[in-house]
Amino acid sequence: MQVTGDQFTLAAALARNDLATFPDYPAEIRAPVGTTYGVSGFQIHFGADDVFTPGDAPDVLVAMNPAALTTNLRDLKRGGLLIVNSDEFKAANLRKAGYAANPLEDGSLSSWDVLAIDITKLTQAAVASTGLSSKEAARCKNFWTLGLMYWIYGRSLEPTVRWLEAKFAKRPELVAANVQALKAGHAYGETAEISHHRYDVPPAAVQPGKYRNISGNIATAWGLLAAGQLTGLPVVMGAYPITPASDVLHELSRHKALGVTTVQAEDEIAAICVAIGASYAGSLGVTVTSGPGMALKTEALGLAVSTELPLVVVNVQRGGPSTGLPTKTEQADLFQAVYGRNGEAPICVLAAATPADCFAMAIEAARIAVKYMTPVILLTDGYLANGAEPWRVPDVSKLAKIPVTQRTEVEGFHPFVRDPKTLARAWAVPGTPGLTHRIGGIEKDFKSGHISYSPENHELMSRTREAKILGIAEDIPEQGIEVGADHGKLLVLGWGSTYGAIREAVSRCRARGLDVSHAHLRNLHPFPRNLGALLGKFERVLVPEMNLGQLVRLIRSQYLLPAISYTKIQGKPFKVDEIESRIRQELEPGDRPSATNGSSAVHEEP
Amino acid sequence: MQVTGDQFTLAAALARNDLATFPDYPAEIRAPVGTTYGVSGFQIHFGADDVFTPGDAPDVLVAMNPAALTTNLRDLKRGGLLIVNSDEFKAANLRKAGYAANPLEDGSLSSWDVLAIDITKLTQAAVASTGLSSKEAARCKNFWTLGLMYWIYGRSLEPTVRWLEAKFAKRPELVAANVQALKAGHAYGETAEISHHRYDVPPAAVQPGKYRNISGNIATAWGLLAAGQLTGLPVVMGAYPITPASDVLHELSRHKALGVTTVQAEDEIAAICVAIGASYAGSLGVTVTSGPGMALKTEALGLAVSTELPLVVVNVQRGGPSTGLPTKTEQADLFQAVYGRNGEAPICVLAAATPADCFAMAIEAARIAVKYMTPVILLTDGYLANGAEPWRVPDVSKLAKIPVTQRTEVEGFHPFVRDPKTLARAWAVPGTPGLTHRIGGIEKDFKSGHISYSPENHELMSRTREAKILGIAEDIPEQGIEVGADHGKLLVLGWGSTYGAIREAVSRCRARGLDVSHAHLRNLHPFPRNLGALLGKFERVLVPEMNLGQLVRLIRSQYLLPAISYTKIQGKPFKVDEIESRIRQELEPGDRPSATNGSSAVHEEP
Amino acid sequence: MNDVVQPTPLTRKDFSSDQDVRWCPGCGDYSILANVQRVLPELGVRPENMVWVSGIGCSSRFPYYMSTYGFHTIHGRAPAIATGIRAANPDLSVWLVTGDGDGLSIGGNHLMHCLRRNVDLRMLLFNNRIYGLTKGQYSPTSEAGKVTKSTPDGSTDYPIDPASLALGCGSSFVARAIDVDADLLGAVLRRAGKHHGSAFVEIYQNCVVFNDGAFDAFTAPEVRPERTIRCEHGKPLLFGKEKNRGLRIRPGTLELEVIELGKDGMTEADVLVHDETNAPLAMLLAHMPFPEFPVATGVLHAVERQTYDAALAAQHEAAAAKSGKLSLQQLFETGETWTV
Amino acid sequence: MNDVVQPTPLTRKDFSSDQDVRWCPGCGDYSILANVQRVLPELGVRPENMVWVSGIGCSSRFPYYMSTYGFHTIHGRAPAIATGIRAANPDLSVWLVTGDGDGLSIGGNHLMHCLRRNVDLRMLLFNNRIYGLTKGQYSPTSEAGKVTKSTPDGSTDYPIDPASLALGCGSSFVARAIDVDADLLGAVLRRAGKHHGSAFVEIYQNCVVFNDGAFDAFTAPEVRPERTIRCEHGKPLLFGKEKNRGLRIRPGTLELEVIELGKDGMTEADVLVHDETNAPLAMLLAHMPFPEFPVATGVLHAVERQTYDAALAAQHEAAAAKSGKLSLQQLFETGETWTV
Ligand SMILES: Cc1ncc(C[n+]2csc(CCOP(=O)(O)OP(=O)(O)O)c2C)c(N)n1
Ligand SMILES: Cc1ncc(C[n+]2csc(CCOP(=O)(O)OP(=O)(O)O)c2C)c(N)n1
Ligand code: SF4
Ligand code: SF4
Ligand SMILES: [Mg+2]
Ligand SMILES: [Mg+2]
Repeated sequence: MQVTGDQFTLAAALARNDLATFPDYPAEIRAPVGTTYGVSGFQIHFGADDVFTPGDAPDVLVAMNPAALTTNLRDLKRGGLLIVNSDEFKAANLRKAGYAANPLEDGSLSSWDVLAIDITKLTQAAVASTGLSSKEAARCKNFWTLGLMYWIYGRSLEPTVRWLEAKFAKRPELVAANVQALKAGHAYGETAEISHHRYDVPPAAVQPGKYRNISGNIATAWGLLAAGQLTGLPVVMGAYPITPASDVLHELSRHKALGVTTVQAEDEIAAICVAIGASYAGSLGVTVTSGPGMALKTEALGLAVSTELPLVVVNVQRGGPSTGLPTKTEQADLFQAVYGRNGEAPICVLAAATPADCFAMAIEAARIAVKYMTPVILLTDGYLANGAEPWRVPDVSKLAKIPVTQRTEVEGFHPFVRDPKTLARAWAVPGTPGLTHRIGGIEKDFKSGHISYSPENHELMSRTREAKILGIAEDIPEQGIEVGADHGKLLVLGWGSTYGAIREAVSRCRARGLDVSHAHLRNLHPFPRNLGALLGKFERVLVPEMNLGQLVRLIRSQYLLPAISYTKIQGKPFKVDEIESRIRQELEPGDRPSATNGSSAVHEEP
Repeated sequence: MQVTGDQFTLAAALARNDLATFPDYPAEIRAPVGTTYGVSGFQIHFGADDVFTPGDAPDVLVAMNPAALTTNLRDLKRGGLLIVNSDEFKAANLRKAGYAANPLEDGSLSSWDVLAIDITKLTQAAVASTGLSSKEAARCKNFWTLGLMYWIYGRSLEPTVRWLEAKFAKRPELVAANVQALKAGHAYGETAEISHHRYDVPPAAVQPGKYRNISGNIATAWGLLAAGQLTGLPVVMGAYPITPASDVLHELSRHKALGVTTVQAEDEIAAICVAIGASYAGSLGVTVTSGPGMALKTEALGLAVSTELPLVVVNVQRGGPSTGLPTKTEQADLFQAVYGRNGEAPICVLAAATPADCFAMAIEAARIAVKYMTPVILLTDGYLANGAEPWRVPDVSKLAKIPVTQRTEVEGFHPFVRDPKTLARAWAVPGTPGLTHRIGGIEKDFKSGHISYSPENHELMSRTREAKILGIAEDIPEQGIEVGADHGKLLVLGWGSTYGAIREAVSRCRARGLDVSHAHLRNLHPFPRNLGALLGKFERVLVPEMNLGQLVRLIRSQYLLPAISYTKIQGKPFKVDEIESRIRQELEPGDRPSATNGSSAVHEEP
Repeated sequence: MNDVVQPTPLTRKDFSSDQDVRWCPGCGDYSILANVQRVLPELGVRPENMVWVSGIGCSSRFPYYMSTYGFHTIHGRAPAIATGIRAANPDLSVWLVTGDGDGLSIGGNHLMHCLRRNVDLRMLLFNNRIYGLTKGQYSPTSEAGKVTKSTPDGSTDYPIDPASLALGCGSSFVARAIDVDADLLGAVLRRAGKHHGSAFVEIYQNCVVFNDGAFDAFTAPEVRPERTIRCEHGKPLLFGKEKNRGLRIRPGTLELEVIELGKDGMTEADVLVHDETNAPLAMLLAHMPFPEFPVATGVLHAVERQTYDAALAAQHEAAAAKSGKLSLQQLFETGETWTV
Repeated sequence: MNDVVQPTPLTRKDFSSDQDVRWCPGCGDYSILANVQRVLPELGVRPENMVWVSGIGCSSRFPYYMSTYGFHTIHGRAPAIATGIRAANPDLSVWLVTGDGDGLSIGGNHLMHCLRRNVDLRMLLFNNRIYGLTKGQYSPTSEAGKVTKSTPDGSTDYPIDPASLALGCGSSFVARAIDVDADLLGAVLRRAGKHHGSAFVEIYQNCVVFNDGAFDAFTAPEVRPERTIRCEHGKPLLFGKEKNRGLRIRPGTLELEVIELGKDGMTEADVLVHDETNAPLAMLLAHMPFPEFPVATGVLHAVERQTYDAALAAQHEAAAAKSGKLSLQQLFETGETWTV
């Protein structure tokens, strides 16, 4: 399913639609086909206008079996087109999916426009000439269906044919079969009486340039590659595989030629320690993980804070607590990033807003890390990691260089001598003559860098470490507004992957004439220097989050503002509808619509 | 030094003084004698009135060498008695301590009442008859000095003589020498002309009962022992040694006969896992650690939250971040306790206020853990751990029993079936017929306890876990006031080991007629149910903490109150003076005294 | 383990839970599960007195399929949690399932300390030489140079041999089995089930999706007799379809060599007799380079020595006897006290 | 290690920092420090090209006393941090100091994986069989039954032998030395300094405060010749003041035995010649029970094989050659793109 989803995405992209996708993997490696927990889904939203989310309620749903139908039907728009492979609606499959009766026959699908097609049989017939066994032939049914979808949306078959040729270069019989299936599905559209279902989605008006699709994990990896080039530092990634972060490791491990070293360590503790060691030795140390792995890095993060070494830590958040929901998304590691260490151990925390934004934020994390000699945590999540959107390929030569100073001057050196402005300590790399020194996790003397147990010195160093991190606020952009005015009745303040849903919901509400704006935080610690002032210009602040209310508490404690929390914790992104309803509930109090599907709970008082 | 301190403490206790002590260990195991970092200190405050702290500015300082003098002199009250061992004020020692000239000779000690005695020589003379070598003889000088102190305060020598006899039972020559030294020191007081230095400290008026001295770590260990008896559960402690927590392990390991099992694990992760395994198997699992070890337990804590198993985690906080200041105290792990995990992983957090309070709070932690099937974090710190105070020995038979339900009923069982009131899940212990089941860190179905990836179920379970912990607020005492009225101009809100200093400072200010009260939090998460209302009755709330402002942020975010932060982060407790000055600064704005010694910084805006 | 055998004989159904098994079709884990459920009833321990503990990985989902008590813990920590279970209740029969990543990568230290302490439990390590659940990265047992998602240019590590490592940790029981060899697996599980102390069992397990055929070179039925040697205590170390080849110590060295009966005058008398109590021999057997030597399977090493749990229990008894039941009240009143 | 020898010869002063040494008077760590500072100048690596990495413990304060680069990290993690240093800069000479708790308890897994990967560094494990810095709890090398603060009734664990464990992890260099035996320690450090790959050196170190005399039974000068045997490659394994005793393989077995020259017709020809490339021999030597056998010291095992760092470097070179320097821009533009 993921493969056909990718192909359809590409076709939409080549038709210059704006788009966003949301693949939904089952938790099992190869869960048995036909079970509800084995359903692999792929949602895509594309259009001629800006697209910010994979969409709440699709216009078209393709269900290849009863399990897929029962899992996804509730999302399909009333009256939308429902394509089902009727061959799969047999007793055994119906039972596995929990259907007492066949929904194709009992009238329960009457709210939708149902197109029940014997896709398996049609596919087998279409590829009969290739001599594949009937089981193998049936496997081409996804491409048959893709062909039909291409007909519905008027897409060209060419790129997919090319892709099949490359993919199965060594198995020409598979190329032939899948191409035949694709074409047969397309032809079916022509011949069957379904032309009332044809859509024309014209190209979106986007900034000129060269585009490609990119997922959050690849964007993160490429951002780290770019950071290496822009700083001129070799990148050393220590990592231990974990869902949904592993692809960042996989991608970086393919690019040794670009100056990256990847070490798959024995665990997450070793992984961050490898990165710390590498930074100590003068490289850009990075590590990537998710929830449980982040927990394990806690102690070593403290060492990086205490020794003031640059380090980029990417946390691709997933559902928690503990093992939680490894393949699902969540935003519940913010507190941990900002506060989750022993002792006063301040760290800079950033969050990416969209898949492509991961690229820019990875570079920004590296910039801050080397400039301030500090670990930086970059939060992404499972939704960003696997979701994809078009990305305008940058001109690498025009990306801003990141200046790095590694000290060589012997005069006046000690390891904790600081830049008076940034408060960053000197980065003196082993191998540099005249600068031999010792560092460690015990408190250091402000004036000499030697071990110190002095009470006053500990106070000075603790406050200096804090001041250094808070000072980053002067070096990051002021908080802007994504949509709407910079003052008014309601500000919806988001962070991370809720970007698209909030942006679309706010736009819709503004179209209804509501006085609402959207601001999106990329800097979670420290906050942008103008944030307090900005929030103060709104009567109310609403903070939607995929957790139980974390950013809202940071905002409340920092600005003493009665920010309102709106949370959803389902391992799934917000729907635009849910946020729209919540905004309207706030601004149209007479007429309180409730969130569609009744799926999201509201948590008002944090 | 620690031994003589303990003996002097005992003597004060036997004289029924109220008292508080503060041992200050060097960071090194056996730091070279004569260096400033090798100074081992012991401070005691005793009196006929209630004593809450080891005192800011002692009346008497005994300095056995120049390093001890330079390290501690600044604390000695002007005009106080300074006893020095003049034998040690030789060139080499003066140099090691950083003295350019001998302070006994250059007039720099003129603000104090100096008693310079050749203690080494007098001791050697006194024990000459025992035949010890002169080096061994010199080692008795601490007991000589103790004898002199006993004379000054009119204490009996008997208990110390008894202690020496027991301690050196196998080396009678050492008993003889030390007893002779003790008596010689005592006699010196009689004969030297120093009777203007004699003090008479009458007994304090305390509640009748049997008393003993107790340190925080022993009180914690004994509280855990008591919890075992009160619940009727075997106690299994998994621990890995770490300063300043190891003594809890040491103490428990001595009491197998009382039903305790201790496992010294290979690291802190294994230690908490041993405790989790033990709780799963039906025992009371406990683990004890400090900062870096706490960091390592993060992931496993999440498992205990997710599987809803009872667990007591004691964090004896020390200076951070990272290795930090292992032998010094701090309160900077509060954020970590409340917020420091991946995912939404709510945990109940308690804090002890005094050494003896560790006993009660350890029992309370166990009570909540087994009643709510949840991990509970008990925060103490290095100051409580090693400090001691008199403790009224409870009548064990009168301590409230803690009812524990381990399920045996098969009907209606699934592992996450909940008590409707507490929301605690059933504790079904392996070995129970009919209740076999599987649990783990993946999300569970609310209705069956099986693995569930359902979005709505995750929301329900996440909110249920949160509601369970927040519900504990109904089961803990309302927040009371330690000193002062329950409303007024200023409330000083403290937590943990700042208790004594705040209490004494508030009392002093009230004696000056200032409108100030003291409340002390033992429940950090959830807060007592009336806390918001109580805070609302004061015009201002001041929150002193030994960190950079953690409780204050929790209060601000929860109650949207502009609570004022007052922080000190020096690895040392607050002085009464510092808090008193800060209160007066708040309430006597015309006349702003600054904190003595200029040692504590103020951090107003968190 | 101290359970009295119950009157109604147990069957494999008594050990099967009602949960859908969610491994990939064809995964070697199925066969291991079936064999475990087949052998367990013979041990006479009732399901409610048995706990299956696991870490994280495909293999670690095992407990869900057993109708015993089960704890699916966190990655690598199962040995520590199992130690806690045994410390709390030494009457439970504790079984641990781990993978080559779970047990040897993140969990290597706990495994090592559990084995050296000789905690009384059975540890089954499903070695598929790959990370299955995270979709195919190399593991500590993957061959050097292994190309995987995280090592597109081949891994740069030298692999660990799990059985050798367990022997190096002083494990009191070390065995090897093969997922699809029911007879061998059953025999090994039976022995492990009866061992007192840490019983370490490495099971070669085929991951059809990410490392298919990893062990075919010696587990495929047609080559198995020639490419593996089953070690049985007191029996000569013979192998081959005709049992015509054997192992002996090359005279005057510390090395094993393969001899062929009837060749160079070799007879069965020249063949080494397996002695499972001989640790250095077990080490050599575990270490034999493949394919010059066959892969050693069966019980390589087994000795009985005091278990951690038994030692703890003994200390408890001694303490109780010695202190003459010092009460908590008495403890609180030891040392200096005073009455007001 | 790739450092060109500098014109001015180095002296021990070049390796001594100005920091006060803060171990207890009489601690074995002093002697180790002195010997390290004595031997290092001979290796020809300048202090600025050398990094000393440690964990936490008394022993781990070592880097502060060296005037090289130094990193006093966190408990047990030094091998992982050192791996990162080597991955970033394979030109640095990396030395690691750890203790029996730091390296074998909390850090056991990192030590194991570092050794099996053969990361090019030298690892000195100061084994005092106790936790020094935390004031005297038992460690993984403490004898069974050890009474300490945390085990008032005696420990219930079986101890680990560090050298055996290192061999079990496939370490390419394993040696043993004694804090106060300057000649032995110097020789071992010299060899370790020149080894390519993970060089593991266990040093018996006396903790005067919490475990005084732990090794007296074989390290005290008067018993040392009879109670230890110094292993030197190519030399017969002889010991005793008169070098009249030796080791041989008991014929037909996998065991060592002590023989006396001149007794039962034994001559030096019967004595086993040490072969440091023979891993099973090293294992037997490391394992010899005391006091029936002497304690083996010196270089027990040493082989050269590709290091982790070299393998990484080779992959980098190959990648650069193969990809023909694919630029970042080109990477971004691979696959399907479209222009608007
Ligand atoms: C702390 C932590 N790190 C990483 C992961 C991700 N993870 C889950 S299973 C696994 C490895 C699985 O390999 P193995 O133990 O060999 O088991 P298999 O799936 O092959 O049976 C990893 C890395 C995790 N769940 N938790
Ligand atoms: C995470 C963590 N856990 C525990 C400690 C406390 N700790 C410091 S050193 C040490 C053990 C020291 O023993 P060893 O490694 O043998 O070194 P030695 O002091 O004997 O040289 C321990 C447990 C710590 N610093 N950090
Ligand atoms: S991924 Fe491999 S190990 Fe995991 S279930 Fe599938 S076949 Fe088995
Ligand atoms: S405690 Fe022991 S190991 Fe530590 S410095 Fe003192 S003597 Fe050395
Ligand atoms: Mg595996
Ligand atoms: Mg040690």
